[in-house]
Amino acid sequence: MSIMQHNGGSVIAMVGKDCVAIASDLRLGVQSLSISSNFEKIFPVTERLYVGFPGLATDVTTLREVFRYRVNMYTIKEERAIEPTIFTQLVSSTLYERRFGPYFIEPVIAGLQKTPSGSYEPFIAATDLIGCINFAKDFVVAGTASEKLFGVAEGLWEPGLEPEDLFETISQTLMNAVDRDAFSGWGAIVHVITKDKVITRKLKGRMD
Amino acid sequence: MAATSAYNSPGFDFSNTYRNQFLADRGVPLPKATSTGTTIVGCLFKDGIVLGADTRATEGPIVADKNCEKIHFISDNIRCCGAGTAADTEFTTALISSNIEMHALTTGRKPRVVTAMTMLKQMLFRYQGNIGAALVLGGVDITGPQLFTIHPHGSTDKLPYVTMGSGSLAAMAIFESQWKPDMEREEALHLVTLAISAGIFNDLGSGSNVDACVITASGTEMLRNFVKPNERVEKERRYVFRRGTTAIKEEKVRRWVVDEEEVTPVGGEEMDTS
Amino acid sequence: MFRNTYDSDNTVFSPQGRLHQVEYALEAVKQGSAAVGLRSKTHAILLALKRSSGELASYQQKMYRIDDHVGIAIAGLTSDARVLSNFMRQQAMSSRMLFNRPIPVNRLVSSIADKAQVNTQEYGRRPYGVGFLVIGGDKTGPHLYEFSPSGNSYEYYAMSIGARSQSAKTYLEKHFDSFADCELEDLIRHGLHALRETLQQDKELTINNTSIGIIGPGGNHEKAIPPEAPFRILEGEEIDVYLKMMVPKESADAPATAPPPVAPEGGESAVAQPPAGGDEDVQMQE
Amino acid sequence: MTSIGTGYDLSASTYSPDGRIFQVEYANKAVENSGTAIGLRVKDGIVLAVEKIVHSKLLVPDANRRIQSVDRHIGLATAGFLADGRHLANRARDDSSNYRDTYRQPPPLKEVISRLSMYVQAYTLYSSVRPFGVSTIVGGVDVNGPQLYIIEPSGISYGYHGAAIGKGRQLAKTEIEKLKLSELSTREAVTEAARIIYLVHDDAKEKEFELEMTWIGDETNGLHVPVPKDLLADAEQKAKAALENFD
Amino acid sequence: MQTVDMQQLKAGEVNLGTSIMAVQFKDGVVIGADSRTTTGSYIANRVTDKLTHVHDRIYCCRSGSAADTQAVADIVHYHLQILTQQSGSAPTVATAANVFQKLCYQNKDGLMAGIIVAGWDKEIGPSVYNIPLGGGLFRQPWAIGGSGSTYVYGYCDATFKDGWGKEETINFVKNTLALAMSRDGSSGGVIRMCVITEEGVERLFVPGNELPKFWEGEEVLGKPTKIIPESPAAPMEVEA
Amino acid sequence: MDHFPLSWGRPRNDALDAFNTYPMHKRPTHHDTFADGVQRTQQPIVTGTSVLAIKYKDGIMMAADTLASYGSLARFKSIQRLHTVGSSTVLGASGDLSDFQYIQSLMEDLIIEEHTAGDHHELGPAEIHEYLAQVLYSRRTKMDPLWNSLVVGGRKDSKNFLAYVDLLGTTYSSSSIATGYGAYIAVPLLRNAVDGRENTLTEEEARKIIVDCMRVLFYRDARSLNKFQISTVTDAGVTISEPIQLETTWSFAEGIRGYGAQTQ
Repeated sequence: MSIMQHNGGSVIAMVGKDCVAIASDLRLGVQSLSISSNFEKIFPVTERLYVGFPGLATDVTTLREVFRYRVNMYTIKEERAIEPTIFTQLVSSTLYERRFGPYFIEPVIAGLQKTPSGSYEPFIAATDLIGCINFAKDFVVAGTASEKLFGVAEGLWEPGLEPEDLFETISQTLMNAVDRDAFSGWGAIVHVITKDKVITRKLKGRMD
Repeated sequence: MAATSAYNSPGFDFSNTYRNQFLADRGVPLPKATSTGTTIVGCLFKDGIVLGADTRATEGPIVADKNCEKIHFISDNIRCCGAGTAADTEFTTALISSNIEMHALTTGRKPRVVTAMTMLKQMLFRYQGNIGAALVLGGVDITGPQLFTIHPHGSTDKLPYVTMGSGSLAAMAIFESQWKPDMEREEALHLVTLAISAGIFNDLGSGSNVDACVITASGTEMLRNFVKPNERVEKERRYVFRRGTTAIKEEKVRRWVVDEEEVTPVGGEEMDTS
Repeated sequence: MFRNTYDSDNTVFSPQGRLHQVEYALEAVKQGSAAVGLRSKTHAILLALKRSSGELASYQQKMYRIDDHVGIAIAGLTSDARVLSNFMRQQAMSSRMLFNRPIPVNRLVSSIADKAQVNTQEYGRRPYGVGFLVIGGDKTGPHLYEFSPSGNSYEYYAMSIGARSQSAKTYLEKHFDSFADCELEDLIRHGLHALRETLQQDKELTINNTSIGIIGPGGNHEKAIPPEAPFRILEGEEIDVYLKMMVPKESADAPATAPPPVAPEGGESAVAQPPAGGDEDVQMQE
Repeated sequence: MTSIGTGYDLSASTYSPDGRIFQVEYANKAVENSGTAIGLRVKDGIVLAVEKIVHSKLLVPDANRRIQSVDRHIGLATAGFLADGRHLANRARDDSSNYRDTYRQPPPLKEVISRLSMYVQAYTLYSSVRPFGVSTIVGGVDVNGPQLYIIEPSGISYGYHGAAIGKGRQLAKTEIEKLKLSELSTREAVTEAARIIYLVHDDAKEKEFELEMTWIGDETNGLHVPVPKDLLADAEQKAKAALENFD
Repeated sequence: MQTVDMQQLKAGEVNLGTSIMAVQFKDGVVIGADSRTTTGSYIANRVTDKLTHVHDRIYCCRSGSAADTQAVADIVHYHLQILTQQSGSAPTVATAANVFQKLCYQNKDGLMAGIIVAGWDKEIGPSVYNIPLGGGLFRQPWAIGGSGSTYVYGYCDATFKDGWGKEETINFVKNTLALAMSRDGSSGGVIRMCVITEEGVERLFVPGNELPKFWEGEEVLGKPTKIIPESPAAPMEVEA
Repeated sequence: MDHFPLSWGRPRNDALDAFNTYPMHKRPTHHDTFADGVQRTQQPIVTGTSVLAIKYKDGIMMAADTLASYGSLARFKSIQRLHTVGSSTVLGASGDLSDFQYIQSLMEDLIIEEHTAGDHHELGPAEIHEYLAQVLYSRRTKMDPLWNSLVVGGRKDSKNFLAYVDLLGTTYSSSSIATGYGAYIAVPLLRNAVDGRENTLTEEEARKIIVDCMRVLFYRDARSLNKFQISTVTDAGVTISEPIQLETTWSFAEGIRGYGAQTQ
């Protein structure tokens, strides 16, 4: 079994109309043994920027701290909040530093990017475990259920979804995909990010 | 995590290798990085260079990205197509691009393609093939159009037409049967399109669209998604779920203040501090 | 009868160079009820007379499907027939498996003939006691073969085996010139007429005692025959229409001039009866 | 028949007091009752011909062959029990194929004959089997040129320039002896063979017959194949004409 | 392309299967090489130039790993440039060969490089040095190397004569390489040659369709057509 | 079992065995993960490279070069890899040539069996292909594969037939087929040239396509030769040409100097 499957867990992010959503399951396991059904893998970076870390749980915790530290340092030095694109580059270069001894994490980033005119634009990205960025216009997935997520999302996603529709689409995509993945599941959490609010919902899912 | 700066000390960090090697020794296979199976090509023509690439990125058997960009910027007059481990091609070309810019600023001259080539081959040779970047480097400089391939171990070739990546055999077949010296721009662009298409349709590691880039003495023209032979068919039906389909256990909403009103404080000015 | 010391064993030639055991085996074929086969340019058909051992017994099976393109009618020992027909099926399947080709019919017939020959030459075996009429269609058109326990097989335009088959043969010899261009329905009618010749005086062909096997395109009275027209056996109500087409005997061509002596009709018997006294040439061919 | 009733003639494994094996002799009787088969070895090839007795007019002409191929370049004609003939032909094919598998070359006729006659001889040794009720003419063209042999039920085999077996063999032999075989071409030999078969056929005693002929030579590229229809028809024509003159 | 040619070669590394050669004659040296570069049995480059300039009158022929030999040649080139600048005169072939040798010997575990150094200098005139795997240095009147060379040692031994002029030497190199290329799958394409004399360096090019030809007869001979006349049949003797 | 043609005939390991002292099969090879479990029976020794075949208007055309390689040694330069079977089939082989010779003898046996039956039933290309598929599959099931990729082409009853079968028993049929390196190099060209035109291509056009592909293969396959044979099967029967010499172009390379900055 790959080390990426050791603790299980999956993350998906989708673009909607003036909004983005990012969702993950809540399982923490040790191989086939489930330890917790409340293990969050998605963390806020700024008000309108979230990052998800599916992969080895110890690296989830480590990277969360690494990025908290680095984002804080950035904020202090630059005196501004980090924007999604910048953060993505930070993630990428941080991971590539360890090209020859990587963290077992494939981050997913979702947020709203401030445009020069002051409005917000949806932004999502994912990287592989050594920091190769995948800028997508529709959705990005990662984790043990990524193959299933690809399949379901490819069928369900469509452009221009309103926040509430985006919520349904990302929730159904995630729930249906993780139902077919033994290493993901045990409840799910969804963050829908719009310019004036972030709606966080915990979903009712199978507990097996 | 010893660094105290948000800007890290340059170079690779090997601190996880011990742990990961331990895991590998225990029989836990290390996961695959995104690779670009890839067809990339370059071809000389009368006035310059045409580079081409497909746009598929794979992770094992999964298509990780359907429309990624594999023609990387080195300088105004030099571009580099990358095949192999995606992160390696990204960072290697980004690093060399940066170094070339520095070099150009230092020397005050327009960078030469051989300079970029030499930097790339020396870097890759240093890493003995462990940086998995297979590159096609092309550009036009003071010495005219230049085209090179750079293999992951740091060997280079200088040729009038080159291909790299898993689709290189298919693409080379096209070049070998149709390339000729001193082609016009349109001919060369067409030939590159054919070569990339051969990769897209015959090699599973390559797919989606054709990117092309034409570099001449007068400028560089990046033709992103020059041909799109694999457009997704429009969905006939929509699959939008009725709102409320998904059962929710708990909801939390955080609202942000969006429009700030500038409020000028009434009263005396604040004490000047520094 | 001359006490024959050369007839107890199939490994012994008689001073005349004959193999009596083999000749007796040929007699076993005549114990079975008759079967008739004939062919046109487009079709090959089999007709057989089924016996029933009594009121309560069902009619015995006279025809077997070997493959989509081959079918047989048997006369003689049913158990021997089963062994040989299974062997034929294996041969047919192996051709399909190895070459994806329907086995050429002549080769299929030769394969059982060769098998039967061995039983005429080795001590401790007996020749098979069954004869076949084999019809089949392959690239060279429809065919009819006769296989006999002597290990011989011949291709015929028309043939009959089994009890009182000589009468049917006489009918066939008289008419076979016209078979080549017959429609399927006419061919069947000829077949039924020939088969009728083998009946005992008081019997007639009914939907219960007659089987018809066909190779070739579907006829006017057949329904839902796929274009590749596999071998099919018609029985029961299906053949009524054909029985009705028969011309009453009086007006049909004269029956066989000298009806042969009545052979025992009492069901399938594995016990070899003594040779039916020289009414036919049972000399092993060649 | 002095043998009959002595009890020494009931098994191939039994000698009579005067050292004869009657069963083999009886097997020869089966051959003698059969339609004639002849083979001619001429300067550039071999012709085989048989008088195929037609025992029923319902038989399909041309369909029931009595001359068989053993290999590309070898043909085999039998007289006697047809089924025994097929058995021998199959055995000859196996022998031939085994030789090919071992030496990756077309088997010389001599080799096939040697193996086949040993096989036939084995059937004259035991009480558990009977001898073959066939005589066999084997003809072929190999590296040594045209070759022609007869194998008899006893297992004996001789090479011949002209061979005849079956009912009309004596007359056929006499006729063959009149031919200058070493000067004939295969094509000419076809005509001669047809004439001889027509000549030896006894109209009075026998039923109808069919002439079956095959040849091997330069004209067939060394392959053993049936004589082409037109040539066969022509030969039959000439044979019938010759017969009338003869009469 | 994943196939590893040899265990010594790193996975997927580009290999110069190669036939290379250098021969000295009175006035200079002739060096030559085929033009094939392979990964596995795929020809990654069919028109490679394996004759590498390291100084005005000194060239090397490269065989082995493309990356390693290029790196080594680049370093030697760099050293010789520095040396020239510092000493103000052209280095000797021996100097160049020694630099090559040192690099190859000191990094013998990490390199897969078989190099022939040849050229002309004022001190000795023409000279040829062979540096095979392992990093030894051997001066020879003629040297061959690469995978194709194993097929032509005999030819070279049988053919080479002292005292040849330029044309004879060129022919010798051309023929040897053509023979090696025709038998070695890892060599092929065109023949590139350089004639290095005091006067300068002359490039020669033999395209792949104009290579010298040698025996190309049929290996599979025709079937026997002769019929052996009449061998009397000898059947078993049995009294009837 | 490493059956990928790219692994066939690896270059000689001249680092360890500079003088060709050991026979091929005794030399150390790269590690194959599956080797311990699966491939113990054999590996190809004397090998032939690609076979190309296409359908065209009047039949099928097949080509193969005449080289037999022993590792990277071009060992026999005029062997034939196209084999006529019966009167309407041609068989082309890449991979181990001893196995191919065995297959040829199987074909010989089969054709003689057909001849001796003498009943006007002849095995056509489809039947030959089916037979070979069964033979190759059963051999690989016995862990003793016949190390070949075979192309069976023919024309019978005015129908073109072209199909592939390899050492695993894999079969497929297509209007253009290439084995070995041809599958990577020639197939893209053949698909462009043949797909959808298999009923209109003339023999001349087909010949040009095949020759162009053989040329590209010679340029890029280190186990190929510039001498090859073309076979056609049409209603008129099977032909196999005398060896044809390829015309090749190299002139563009004359000016190339070095691998980077070198200009001399």
